[in-house]
Amino acid sequence: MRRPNVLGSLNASLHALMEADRRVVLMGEDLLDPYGGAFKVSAGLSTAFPDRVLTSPISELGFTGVAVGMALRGLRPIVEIMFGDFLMLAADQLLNHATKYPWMYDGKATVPLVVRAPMGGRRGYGPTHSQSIEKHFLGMPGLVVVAPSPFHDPGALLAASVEDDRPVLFVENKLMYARLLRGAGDASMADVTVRSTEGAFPTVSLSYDGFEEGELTIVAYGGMAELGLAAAERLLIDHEIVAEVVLPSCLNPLDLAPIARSVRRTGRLLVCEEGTGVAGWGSEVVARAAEECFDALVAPPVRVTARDFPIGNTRVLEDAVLPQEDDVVRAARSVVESRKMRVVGG
Amino acid sequence: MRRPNVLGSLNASLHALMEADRRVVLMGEDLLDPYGGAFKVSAGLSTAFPDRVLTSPISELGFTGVAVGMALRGLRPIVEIMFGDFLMLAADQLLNHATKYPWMYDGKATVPLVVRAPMGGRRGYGPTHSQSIEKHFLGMPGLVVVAPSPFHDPGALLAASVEDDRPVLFVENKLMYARLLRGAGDASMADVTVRSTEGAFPTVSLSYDGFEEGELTIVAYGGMAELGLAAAERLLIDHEIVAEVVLPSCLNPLDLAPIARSVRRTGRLLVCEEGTGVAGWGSEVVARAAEECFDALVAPPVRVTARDFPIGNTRVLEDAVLPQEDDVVRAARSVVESRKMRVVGG
Amino acid sequence: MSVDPRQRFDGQPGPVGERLYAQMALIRAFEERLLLLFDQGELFGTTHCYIGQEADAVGIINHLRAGDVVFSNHRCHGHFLAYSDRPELLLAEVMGRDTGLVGGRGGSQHICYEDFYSNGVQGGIVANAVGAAMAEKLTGGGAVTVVFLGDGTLGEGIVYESLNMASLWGAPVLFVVEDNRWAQSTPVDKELAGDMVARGRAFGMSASEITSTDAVELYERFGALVEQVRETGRPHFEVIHTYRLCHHSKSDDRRPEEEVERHRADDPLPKLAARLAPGRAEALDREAEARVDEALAWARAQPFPEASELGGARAKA
Amino acid sequence: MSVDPRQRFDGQPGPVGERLYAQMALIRAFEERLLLLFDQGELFGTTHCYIGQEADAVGIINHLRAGDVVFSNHRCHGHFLAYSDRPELLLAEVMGRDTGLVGGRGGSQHICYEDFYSNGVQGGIVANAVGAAMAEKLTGGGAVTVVFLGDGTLGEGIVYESLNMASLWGAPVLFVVEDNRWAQSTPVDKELAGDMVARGRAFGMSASEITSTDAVELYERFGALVEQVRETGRPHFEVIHTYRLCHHSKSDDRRPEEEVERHRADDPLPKLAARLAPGRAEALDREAEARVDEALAWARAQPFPEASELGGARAKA
Ligand SMILES: Cc1ncc(C[n+]2csc(CCOP(=O)(O)OP(=O)(O)O)c2C)c(N)n1
Ligand SMILES: Cc1ncc(C[n+]2csc(CCOP(=O)(O)OP(=O)(O)O)c2C)c(N)n1
Ligand SMILES: [Mg+2]
Ligand SMILES: [Mg+2]
Repeated sequence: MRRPNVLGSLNASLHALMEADRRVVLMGEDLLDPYGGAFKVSAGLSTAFPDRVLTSPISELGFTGVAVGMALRGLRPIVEIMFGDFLMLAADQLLNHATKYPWMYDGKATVPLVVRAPMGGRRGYGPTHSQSIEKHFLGMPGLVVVAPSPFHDPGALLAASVEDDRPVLFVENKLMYARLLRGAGDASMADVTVRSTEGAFPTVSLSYDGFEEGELTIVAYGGMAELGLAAAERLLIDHEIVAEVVLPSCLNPLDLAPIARSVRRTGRLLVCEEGTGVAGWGSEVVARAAEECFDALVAPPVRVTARDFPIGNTRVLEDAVLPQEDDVVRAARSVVESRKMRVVGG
Repeated sequence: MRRPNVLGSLNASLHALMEADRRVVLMGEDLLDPYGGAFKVSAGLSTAFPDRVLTSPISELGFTGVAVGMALRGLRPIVEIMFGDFLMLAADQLLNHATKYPWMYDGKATVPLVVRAPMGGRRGYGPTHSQSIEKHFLGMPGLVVVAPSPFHDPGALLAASVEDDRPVLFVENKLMYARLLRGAGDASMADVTVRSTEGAFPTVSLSYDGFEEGELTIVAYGGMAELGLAAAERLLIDHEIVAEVVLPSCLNPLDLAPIARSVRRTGRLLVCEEGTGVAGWGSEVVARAAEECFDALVAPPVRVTARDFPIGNTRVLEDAVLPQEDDVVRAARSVVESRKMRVVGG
Repeated sequence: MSVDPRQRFDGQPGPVGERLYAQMALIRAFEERLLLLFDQGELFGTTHCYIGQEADAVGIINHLRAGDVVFSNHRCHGHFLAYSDRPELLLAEVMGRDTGLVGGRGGSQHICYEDFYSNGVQGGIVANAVGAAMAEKLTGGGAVTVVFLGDGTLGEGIVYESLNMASLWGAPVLFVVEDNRWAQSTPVDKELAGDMVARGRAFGMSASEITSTDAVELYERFGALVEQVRETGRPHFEVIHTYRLCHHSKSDDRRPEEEVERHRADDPLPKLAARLAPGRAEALDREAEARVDEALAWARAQPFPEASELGGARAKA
Repeated sequence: MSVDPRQRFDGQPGPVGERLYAQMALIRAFEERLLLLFDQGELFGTTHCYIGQEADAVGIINHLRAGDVVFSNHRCHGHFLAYSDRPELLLAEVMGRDTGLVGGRGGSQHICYEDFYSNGVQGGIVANAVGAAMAEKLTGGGAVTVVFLGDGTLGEGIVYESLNMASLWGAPVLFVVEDNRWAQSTPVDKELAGDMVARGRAFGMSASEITSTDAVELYERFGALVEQVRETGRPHFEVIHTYRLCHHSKSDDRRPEEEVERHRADDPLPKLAARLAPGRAEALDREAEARVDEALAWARAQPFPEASELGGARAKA
């Protein structure tokens, strides 16, 4: 049997979720077969569950609001935002409705809503169809932000999100859809030791040396996960630098423990994200690590992010803005080469 | 002459700006006299400049979009969002229009737009009228985020924002409106040494000991500025801890230099913000400091922020969520008492 | 457990007019007391009163049955009291008590009780209401959802997105526009172009309007409308032209005095009182005052929440 | 320097039909070439073609004078070419070249040239257009702003917020809804309830509609509408019922073949060609092809931007 790709995993999960639970409803633009959604994550669903797939007008705020109302009243809606870039249109429903109701109604209501948002560039779609803007949704009290990678089980993460009583923003990197899943048993992972935390939204940690003598912790998620591992491989082969790659699937609330454990081993932290850096996920990870692993750090933490510009349509500008494998390798080398040590005293 | 308060400074600046430049237009809800805007920042303007004050329908996205169009076509619109909590409704116009046009049109257009947004709690307005959500707008490439405090000249900051060719989000803490300005010459500042960086959006630094032997850098902005200084005073008097208080007026792009200079003196960093912490402004400041002042830090940086919940309507819950002076003092003491030192080696 | 306003209303003795009046008197007494408590410094924050519009709430909500859903806005006291008849819970809430409707978390604008929800952000609830109605439709229930919005809220784009979806998908929702001629400090002609009813109709649904503060007249009209929505499973858009006799929130009324005065003649309470049996209105007013006294005494005795309860929540009701 | 489409159009020799046809032929040839370049792998990313709707652009834009403003959407090639007559600049842009309209930054959907602007996010430009019109009004200029939106984009709430403000404030803006019966993969009856023209009218502005792919007919109608907006300083809302003959973007057409076939009879090019002098259409087609050849040769010779130019920008035009 061929390994499924990310798209297939998500699509199969949607089928299973809708089959298993009549409360699951899908809403978004252009969802009906034979089209099946802009990226085909929703393919086949409107045929199998015609009553529960609502193809919607181009009304991101409105249909997210409709989904919030459905969730308040006992359904488990999944909303698809065609391009994550348009999520700002729906943001007020997340900030002032979906996440507010459960707390401000003192637990009298829950909003088990999942908003799926394809994000990311490298497809030449230009400045308004290529962004990774999930950072702007981090730290809304009550909003869970989940991002699968090929090293997780995307379908299982989606199922856990749907089963969660809290509103979840589910971030899908577009380029990742076609990537094959990479589990512990796969050939491509033969040299890699894999660890995973427990729970619905696990953090996966990867190491080429069995977590024996890592010198650097590379933290990444979503579309940057494979780049992170590829960089780790090159660092090992070309530069004899042993890096551990830590891949959370839940961006918020963040389980720092697996990152902290790794940093305590390696003393060095590099965080990657495809979005721009300022006040991003990487800022939070670096800040948390600086606060909570201060004594373990032997070198300044570093972030590899998109440069602080929109994403140009032409490839040279898109490539220049988005973080590349080379950028990860370069930053990793510089952080490892700054071999500062410190002695902790009283 | 009485010292003006923040409200008066902003209002006078708006009068002067509209008087001086016919391109300046004001838009927002309930702006007309005698009402003059929900917080009266716009009082008198519709009487003085009836053609250029457009009281708008309750259409935050729409009127922000109208302002973007005006700015593209040569005007200098100022938009008032009645409560900053509603800014998410307008966010797409900031992310995908106002900030995109200048770059993606390759410099063929500018969008000199100012969006004013009153933020903040402590007035018993409840979960949807008390938030400080500016963090969600940090790091949109091209968006300047400015926040006055009583230690800056709010009117001058507003004027600089209007004169700036870039879109500016201008964050006004609501509780601060009634506070008197606190310049270098004021009695309340007699014991305080004040430094300021140059430029349109200066960072003001305050010290009770002339920046001689600070042990801690407290970074704050907007509504947390006075809390930061009050905490510094108590730290000095009650605990013999010398803290420097660094108050940027421009949250993004952030000039780290004055913060870094202070941290290099003190070795310790505490960042305050009224909003919740995750991926907030404090995360960015801590991350930047960890990256750029790594060797100077002798203790883990710390953040004092709102706790990760909505802001309850009842005072006890509002107080419990929002960061208080006591929290700053407590965090400051703990960071100073963790007298870890480190020796930097090769 | 579900609230059944219609059953409660139908089960009460006396003529319809008296029963409607009794509810309006309670709303009025409740809010006048609230304003007093603010003036006396016992309350903090803000509130939006419904004075002058009471006939809408009682005219509509008494037609709702168990399981029917109400979405309300910042001006929710009247809707809530007509729905629940529980002044003490709302009072305790506004007073920030732990046993208030939502434990003091929401205050005046953000309440929830059984199938009643309110939020203080304009517009968003309209989509939420369509979602509630769609949930009902998809699960085969027969409940109707009513959502209240003001004339000013017709400025929000989400309202039209919601009308479009409700109409496209056939959502059993009754949109009630309470046109009180002002949005905060802005008169309707500075906030709204064109025609309100035409807006509803343009989205392919039945729409009509009524200019009235007569509770009995409204009660009669809405009986048919609520059942129409229930039976057709389709949305309806109804505009009530009315008037707000109090300030927008507190002490912020800068409207022309003479205009406000003129509308006092339409105050729904005296309007209906005049048609009741002699002395009935006064008696009902006194009863309402007594209930508010009692509610206040209860609410004052309630504890504030603990700061440590930030993350917790009462068991789901 | 300002583009003056009307002066350019009026200054050309020949009958109106021929001149309109020439422009449509250029748009058609341009886009067919674009699709070919995508198929051949020379282009990357995405694009939205205007095939079947060309009559709208030429019917409207030729009435615009220097300083008039156009806001366009994702499907902007036709609007742009009718406005600018500069295929080489757009081609270089879509090909990602440094000398493209916006230096390769925007690509097919995000372009700017003189008083022409486009954006690929649905709805937002409608408010931007009202702002442009208000800027004109406030500075006392006499320019008209035209904004193009699709039937599907009528789903966005910002459209109604914009209509309301345009009407309230008297903005000289012409809203043109190009109803091509589909929004991406969604037919109009699954996206839109009620009536398009009624929506415009409900916001207090003049509104009308036309079902036509006849460039001359559209040209005649819009001459009056553009001048109406200019003279009254008030908005107008016009719906053109037309049809898209190509896929939404590339290779994503799953519409019923028979429906598409049926609409081929309304293809604006053959429709107008049949009324031109014999041989003229073919000659104009050849001219258009030649111009596209030339534009392509030029564009291919243009350099790509440097990665280091990320922060820079060409001098303001
Ligand atoms: C999104 C949003 N914008 C602005 C406000 C501030 N605000 C509260 S009530 C109000 C006026 C509402 O007017 P209307 O809809 O007519 O209701 P009314 O107050 O007259 O009952 C405004 C502008 C808000 N609460 N939410
Ligand atoms: C805010 C937003 N939502 C969704 C999209 C994706 N999208 C691009 S074009 C399109 C369909 C637009 O339909 P219509 O307005 O009828 O224009 P047409 O494509 O038919 O010209 C959609 C959904 C978008 N670009 N922007
Ligand atoms: Mg009103
Ligand atoms: Mg269309």
